[in-house]
Amino acid sequence: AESDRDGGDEGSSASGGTFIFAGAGDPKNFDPIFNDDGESFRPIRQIYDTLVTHKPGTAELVGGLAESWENDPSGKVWTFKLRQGVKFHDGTPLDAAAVCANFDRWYNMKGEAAQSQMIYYTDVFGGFAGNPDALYDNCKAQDPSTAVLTLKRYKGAFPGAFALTAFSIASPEAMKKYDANTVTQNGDSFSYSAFANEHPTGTGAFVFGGWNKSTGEITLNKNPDFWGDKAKVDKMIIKIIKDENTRKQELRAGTVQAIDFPAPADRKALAGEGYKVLDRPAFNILYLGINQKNNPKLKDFRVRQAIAYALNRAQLVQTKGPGGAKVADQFLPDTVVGYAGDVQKYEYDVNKAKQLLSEAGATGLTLNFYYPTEVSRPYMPNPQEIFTVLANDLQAAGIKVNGVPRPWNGGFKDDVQQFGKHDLHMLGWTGDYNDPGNFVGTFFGRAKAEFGDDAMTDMFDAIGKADATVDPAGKKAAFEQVNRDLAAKWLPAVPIWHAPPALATAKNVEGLVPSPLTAEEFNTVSLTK
Amino acid sequence: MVRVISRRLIQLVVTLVALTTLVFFWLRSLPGGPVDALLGERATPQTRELLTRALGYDQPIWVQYGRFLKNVVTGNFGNSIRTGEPVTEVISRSFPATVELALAAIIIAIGLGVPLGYLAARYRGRLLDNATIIVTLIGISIPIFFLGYLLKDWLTQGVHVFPPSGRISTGTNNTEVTGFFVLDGLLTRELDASADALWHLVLPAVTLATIPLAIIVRITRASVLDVLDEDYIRTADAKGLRSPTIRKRHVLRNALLPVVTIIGLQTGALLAGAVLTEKVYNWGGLGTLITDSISGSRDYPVLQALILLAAAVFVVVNLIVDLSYAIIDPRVRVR
Amino acid sequence: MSGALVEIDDLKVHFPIKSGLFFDRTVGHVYAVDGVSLAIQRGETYGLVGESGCGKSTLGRGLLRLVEPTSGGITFDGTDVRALAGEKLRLFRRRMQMVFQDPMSSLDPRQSVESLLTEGLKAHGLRTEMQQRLRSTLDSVGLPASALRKYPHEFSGGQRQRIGIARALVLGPELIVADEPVSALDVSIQAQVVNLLDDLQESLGLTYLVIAHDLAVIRHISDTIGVMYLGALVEEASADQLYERPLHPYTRALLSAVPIPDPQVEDHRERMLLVGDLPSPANPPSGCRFRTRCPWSQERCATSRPELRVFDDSGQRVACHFAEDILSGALRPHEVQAELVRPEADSGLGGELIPTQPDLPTQ
Amino acid sequence: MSPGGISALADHKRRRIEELIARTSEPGGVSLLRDAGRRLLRNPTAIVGATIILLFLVIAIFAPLVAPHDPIQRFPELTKDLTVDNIPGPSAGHPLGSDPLGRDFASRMIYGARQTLFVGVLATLIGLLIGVLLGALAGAAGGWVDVLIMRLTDVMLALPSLLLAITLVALASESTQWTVIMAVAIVNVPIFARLLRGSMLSQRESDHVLAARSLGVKQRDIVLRHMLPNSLTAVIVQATLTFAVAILDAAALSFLGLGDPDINRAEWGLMLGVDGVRYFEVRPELAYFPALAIILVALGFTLLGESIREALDPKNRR
Amino acid sequence: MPLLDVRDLSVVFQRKGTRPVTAVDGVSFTVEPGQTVGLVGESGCGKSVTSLAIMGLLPRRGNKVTGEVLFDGTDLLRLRPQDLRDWRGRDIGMIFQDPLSSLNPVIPLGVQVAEVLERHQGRTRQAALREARELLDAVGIPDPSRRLKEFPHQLSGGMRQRALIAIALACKPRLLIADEPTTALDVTIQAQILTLLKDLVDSSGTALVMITHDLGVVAGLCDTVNVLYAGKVVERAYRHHLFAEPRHPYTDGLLQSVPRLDAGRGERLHQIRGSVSDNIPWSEGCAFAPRCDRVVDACIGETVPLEPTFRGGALRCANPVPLEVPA
Ligand SMILES: Nc1ncnc2c1ncn2[C@@H]1O[C@H](COP(=O)(O)OP(=O)(O)OP(=O)(O)O)[C@@H](O)[C@H]1O
Ligand SMILES: Nc1ncnc2c1ncn2[C@@H]1O[C@H](COP(=O)(O)OP(=O)(O)OP(=O)(O)O)[C@@H](O)[C@H]1O
Ligand SMILES: [Mg+2]
Ligand SMILES: [Mg+2]
Ligand code: NI
Repeated sequence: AESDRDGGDEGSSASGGTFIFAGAGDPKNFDPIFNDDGESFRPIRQIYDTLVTHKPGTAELVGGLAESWENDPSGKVWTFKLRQGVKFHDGTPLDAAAVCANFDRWYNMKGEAAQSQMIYYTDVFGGFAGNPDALYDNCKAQDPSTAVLTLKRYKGAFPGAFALTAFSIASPEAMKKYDANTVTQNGDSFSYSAFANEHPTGTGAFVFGGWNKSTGEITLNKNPDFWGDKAKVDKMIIKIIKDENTRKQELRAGTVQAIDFPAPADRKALAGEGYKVLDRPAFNILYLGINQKNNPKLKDFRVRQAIAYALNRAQLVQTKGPGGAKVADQFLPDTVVGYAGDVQKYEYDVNKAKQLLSEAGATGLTLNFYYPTEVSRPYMPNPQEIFTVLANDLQAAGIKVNGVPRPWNGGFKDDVQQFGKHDLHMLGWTGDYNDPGNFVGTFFGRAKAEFGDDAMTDMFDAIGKADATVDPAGKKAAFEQVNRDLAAKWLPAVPIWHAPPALATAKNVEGLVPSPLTAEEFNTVSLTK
Repeated sequence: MVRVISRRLIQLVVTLVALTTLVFFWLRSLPGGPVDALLGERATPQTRELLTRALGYDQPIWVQYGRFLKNVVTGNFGNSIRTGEPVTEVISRSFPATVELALAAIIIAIGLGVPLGYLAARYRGRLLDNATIIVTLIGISIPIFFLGYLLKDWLTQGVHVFPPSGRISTGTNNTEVTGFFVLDGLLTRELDASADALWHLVLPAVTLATIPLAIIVRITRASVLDVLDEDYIRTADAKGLRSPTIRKRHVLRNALLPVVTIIGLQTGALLAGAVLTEKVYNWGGLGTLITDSISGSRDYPVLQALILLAAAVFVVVNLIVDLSYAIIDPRVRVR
Repeated sequence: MSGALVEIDDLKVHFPIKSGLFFDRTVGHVYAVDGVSLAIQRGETYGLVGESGCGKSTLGRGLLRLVEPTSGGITFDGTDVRALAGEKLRLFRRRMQMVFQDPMSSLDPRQSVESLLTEGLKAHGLRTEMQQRLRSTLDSVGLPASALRKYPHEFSGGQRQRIGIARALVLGPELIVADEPVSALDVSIQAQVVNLLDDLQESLGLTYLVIAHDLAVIRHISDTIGVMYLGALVEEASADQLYERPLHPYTRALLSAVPIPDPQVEDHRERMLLVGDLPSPANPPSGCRFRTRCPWSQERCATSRPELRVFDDSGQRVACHFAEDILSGALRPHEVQAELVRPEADSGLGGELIPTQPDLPTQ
Repeated sequence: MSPGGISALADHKRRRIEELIARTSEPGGVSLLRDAGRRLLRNPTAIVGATIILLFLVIAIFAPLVAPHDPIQRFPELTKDLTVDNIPGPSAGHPLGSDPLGRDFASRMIYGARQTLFVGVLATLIGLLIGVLLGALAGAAGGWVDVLIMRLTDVMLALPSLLLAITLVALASESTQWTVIMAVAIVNVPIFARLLRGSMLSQRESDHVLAARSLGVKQRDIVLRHMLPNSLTAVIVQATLTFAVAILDAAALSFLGLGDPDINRAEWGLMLGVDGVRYFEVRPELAYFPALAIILVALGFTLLGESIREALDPKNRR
Repeated sequence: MPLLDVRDLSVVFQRKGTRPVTAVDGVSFTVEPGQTVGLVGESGCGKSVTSLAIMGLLPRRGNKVTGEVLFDGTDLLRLRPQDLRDWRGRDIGMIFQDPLSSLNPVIPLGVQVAEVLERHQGRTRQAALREARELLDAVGIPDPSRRLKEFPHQLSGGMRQRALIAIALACKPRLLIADEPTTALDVTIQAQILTLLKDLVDSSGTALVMITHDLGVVAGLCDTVNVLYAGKVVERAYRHHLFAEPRHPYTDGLLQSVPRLDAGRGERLHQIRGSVSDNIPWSEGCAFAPRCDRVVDACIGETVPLEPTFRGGALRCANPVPLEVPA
């Protein structure tokens, strides 16, 4: 039925068939609000829609379920004009009442078990009913196609945060029917509802078909009643293959048509064999964190500068960087508002580093460098190698590095983020939506054990102020200044690189648009031949 | 018989209780732990606190232990941290996969190993014998994940002789009855699915079979040589029995006794090998589950249950082997 | 130099048979030695014969407290040996030594002859006279001094047995318990060892308890002979008396079973053949232990166990209710039906399933 | 009868006899161990095994002399063109080319001998030490000590070795090289303990221990001088075979991402399990060389162990 | 014609890296039908190897057998292995020393007896088992029908040896070779077994080669006795002659060194000096020379031949014990 696109492509681009996508990890469940990881979001994004969404391939906001949205001058009231005629997969209509039902559901979620799993909600909305910090006030259905959301305060994260996959709009009917709010603690984890596991019901381009856990296959069927561009393939299977090598081999064997995160080392070979390697625009950051608490020398700005000078980031990007990696000189990718083109850059300069160290009386400095093991992140495909290179650079500048490996979940996050046992550490972030607060605000907006920077109140204030600026232009300017100051005045950490994770597809896959947020929508994908 | 079985089972239970208790208290003393594992980078102190309370970590340790023990006794190992599924479900789903793989491997190992070992012993000192010895020695010395990689690289890339991973082709709509895909296909008359599953099974099974195969060959060979030296073989010769009769009736039967024991012990090697093989071939069994629940995620509930399961399987298999030993060797009597 | 050096009074050594659901429980006993009383005179050789498994070795070991007796008394030169413990017992061991059957397994293969011999001396703090003791002992067993540096496996069987004897002798004991000292040796060597034991007794005034299953050897070297059957003495007499006038049916059978290397004798010997095997010591017959194989057994034998009693003033002792009647011919032998005896392995050890030990390396 | 025997013979005849007898009897003072050693030296399998091990040992010990470069230094000439999908191959000065971080691969292979043997030897020795202590204690003390120790080994043996090692690594609060060594070592503890205990128990019943007891030798000396030395041979054979397994286990842990986290350390298992697998397509040598080295060393130890076992086997004693 | 005629039988063991061992060195002897011939000697003198060589049961590799073994005129050594199998068990039976290890531990006794009947007499399993029952009964095993289903470890040593005898005699062979059949048994059991053997041999007319180190056993059983020393026959005689007037110093020494139950006791035993391993190769003279009391110069440097004696025996000695002049 979708006739708009088939003109240009050779012959029968049209469609049908099954598209198999190899993902890298298991999803947890399909209730958007209880998830916070990319592997769960991938199928969720196909099944549900958000009020606001991103223009394919960018972090730019466009209408989703809301055709348009409006913020009042106080920044507290958001009015959404909803798309007409949209239906949930269970046939119930999407209207303002349904939207508000979702907001109400989140705010009024009962039970610590459920609340503790609403990571994004807690982060963005501050808390639940009864919590004075909670942001949410009320949501009113002005008319069936107009939902009005009232918040208690202005928050800079919006409207970008409305595009978070966690805030996808689900069918209130289905949620009620399948008991969506029941989350029970069992042992050291939680059980979710039938809604979350078997009957996720949204408005998306694909209808949930099933999750075969013994083969690791999630089946999504084309939604023939989708409000937007209907899916070109009849069926999509997300096949979970954890090993990057195996994903590649399956792609080669023709048993899957696209894979997530091809190993950086395989890119060239795959491209050479005719596979398409698609780089996602960078939307992440890897940084070298500095904890000022344990070693007083690190409170000295010059010492932190010395560390920055000591790192040969250009070489790191060249030798270890995946595909489109770029040296980072600030903590945001350039697509994010508030990116400043003119921050102080710390080009590789060992002598300068040595000089700064001796000026600061910090020669012979020994630092505990914590780095994670048993983990691979898009911004950090191979932490051990990166650590080795960074440590090597620091050693060359005369800083003695005492490497402390810690398993990612077996102590690294604890030691670094909670207890601040380290002097240096490696960590990074993939942005959730286009907002500088989502980057620098998260890192440096308040005192954190990770940086042990309790005294840098001017930094906290500056960021807080920038975040609270309602006027978009003012906000942009404020964050640009924050970024300049981060580099030139504060340097609480050293940005290393923006390293976009890639996708690879078979030759016959058309229309897959990589998203900077790793939030690809597969309705545009078609199989030729 | 009943006595022996119950004695062993009681021992098993005691071992398991000791093991669980040990693991439980050990885990609570570790940094990280479930709270850390459940939270991603986006955790705020607030969620952390919520979670700690939701999981009951603010309660005294013995209360937690009591609750844990109660759960375990009722067969509830909690939910997986990584996937949120009940642990028992995760495991009962992965178990058939590993059993299918391990069975295939042991069938290969025995089916190939016993005849090879026998022939090597029979043609002792000849080319076949020497070649067998060398190959089995290398078989024992090669890291099996590397062998898996090589086999996969040679036979699934470029020339697509075998599928590179998984238990069955993606999108195959096979009905699961027992969880053994090959068997399920036969049961439900989905012969295509069965053949497909079998095809997927070949490489992983061969990889996993390497070490047991090598060991079985060596044990069989040594045991046949030992038996050939026995006085009763001389008696059989003195009776004028024909060589084939002696081989079948006297040599083989006695020579296979130690092999049976070894097969029991090899379940251990198989379980260990499955961890590596399954990772190489993305085989959704217990092995993958073990790596998944340790590396990165520290999914302790699953890990805990897996440890118990592995121990139980190992003990039970060895008990079965011992019992079958008692059946085939009249000298061992079961009271 | 007379009077008893060793007195054993109603000595019992029972080995428990263990089995159990979780913790081992004792489910029965092997009545290896079951009430033996005897006295060994100073300077004499007491010979103990009996079939394999009748408890000879256990008696010898129990006497030396190498296995712990279950009950009964042992008096050695007036000392209550069973009351000794710890260091006292250890030091007392110097006075009674043992020579073992298998000269190979009883010598630690890793030690040179010198260290084998000095070990006991060191243990008893006799370092000062060590060299001289070594030399004289080697001399007395007829080994060259060059043997000291060698290892047991480099000697022939007879020489090894000499080393074993030397090891016992070096401490200057009063009693030597020799457990089958010649049965592992070649025929031509046996005589050497037997003679050696003889010579040593003469020159050192030793007292021997010699254990053997070969009646001819025992008769040759012993002054007094005790015949054991299933854990108990059935007859005791001086060597000649026993041969001249065996009283117990078992002794008779034993005597008649020993082959004699003389065709003349063999051709005209009257044989008394025993039927069946030695019953299991774990499950001995009631009453007289020998009754299952005895051609003179009567009803009474099944109910009452005969005591070892003094037969007449010759000092000969016998444990048979009907010794007099048999001797006089009043009691006629009858046919005996062989009873099937299960070997021990089937009743004792074989009971429990052998568990496979996962001790083998796996990758 | 004429006494005297050969002394009554003519001199040359007597000498001839003495000569002939001397020829058949062995020279004195050869212990069983030396005898086994001699048999070992005559066994070509043992020679091959020992040669391999010796070779690697020499390389390990003299690594700084043999290796062209520092194994952890990154070389500008190698990093110049280095990217994740292009790892420079052999060039002048770098006979095996670069590793994924621009370090000299040849030097890493050579130093790898050192680290790998270190891990294998240490893991084996620690396992051996603890195992022998426990086993000796159980074997010598008996009673409840024995029961306790044996139940402990039961618990450990209830898990297959690699699984136990994985579990131990997962249960360790930190991951370092020592975590790996200890995990691999502990896996072997119950094996050694049981082996030694079993052997000690049979020694305890043996005649020569009985003999020592009847001599009044102190219990401690009996254990230390008789029971232990005679039980150790089995343990030593096992230890030789364990080397191979230890190295393979360490490699497997690395492959699972649970190995030594410090990739600066040139250890073959690490090189194979991490770099080798990851960069297999870019430069297969990164996998082939360490794998080959591991196979060779494991082979060497297995060959040697098997031959020692054979040499010590009383059946093969002439 | 003798039933068995062993001529100049030699067995040399040669394994890689070791000196060749001549275990049997030109042994010759004959066995007439129905006759009992003894082979006596100490441990290691080659008794077992001789018997195994006759039966063709020596390990396949590492040894060289020369000479002739004529059984009923056929040289067994020249037969193809598979043909020899037709003779073994049917014409020649054999009993071994250790009855436990000589029986297959995992096969019921009945089958072990029956299979020899199946093999040589073409019986069916059923018929063979029935016959086996009778055989077990004949060798004095109580309750034979039950024993058929039992396993060797369930029987006592004496019973096992009886079972072995039943197997060896199942096909009524013309020759039975018994290699130390009673060494592992107690005296009372030994007496049972020897009596049984004697009865069976007498009643069936089977010839018997009795191998033992016990002179007493030979004295009661054998017609002719061959004394072996270091792989060679040193003396052969009818048993009355041998025990009454041993000619070889070794035989003489042996007889004097064992204590006799019936002789007076107390006096010192005669002892043979040295040990069994104090040998010189036969090629260098008399192997026994180093231990011999009667050694003379002629014993060394020259081969000592086995020479027939006027009493129908043979002797290999340069200085034999003189015959006592009858008083
Ligand atoms: N340590 C032990 N534990 C259990 N049973 C034992 C032990 N030692 C001996 N026995 C049993 O006690 C019985 C007597 O054994 P003992 O060794 O004293 O017999 P023996 O007369 O010396 O026999 P042999 O002539 O074979 O040496 C046997 O049945 C034996 O199995
Ligand atoms: N397979 C073999 N390889 C090498 N030498 C052997 C072999 N079998 C036997 N011998 C040697 O042959 C010689 C004779 O052995 P044999 O077994 O015939 O002695 P025996 O007279 O039967 O002694 P025993 O009374 O101990 O049974 C011995 O010196 C022995 O070492
Ligand atoms: Mg004994
Ligand atoms: Mg023999
Ligand atoms: Ni004389």
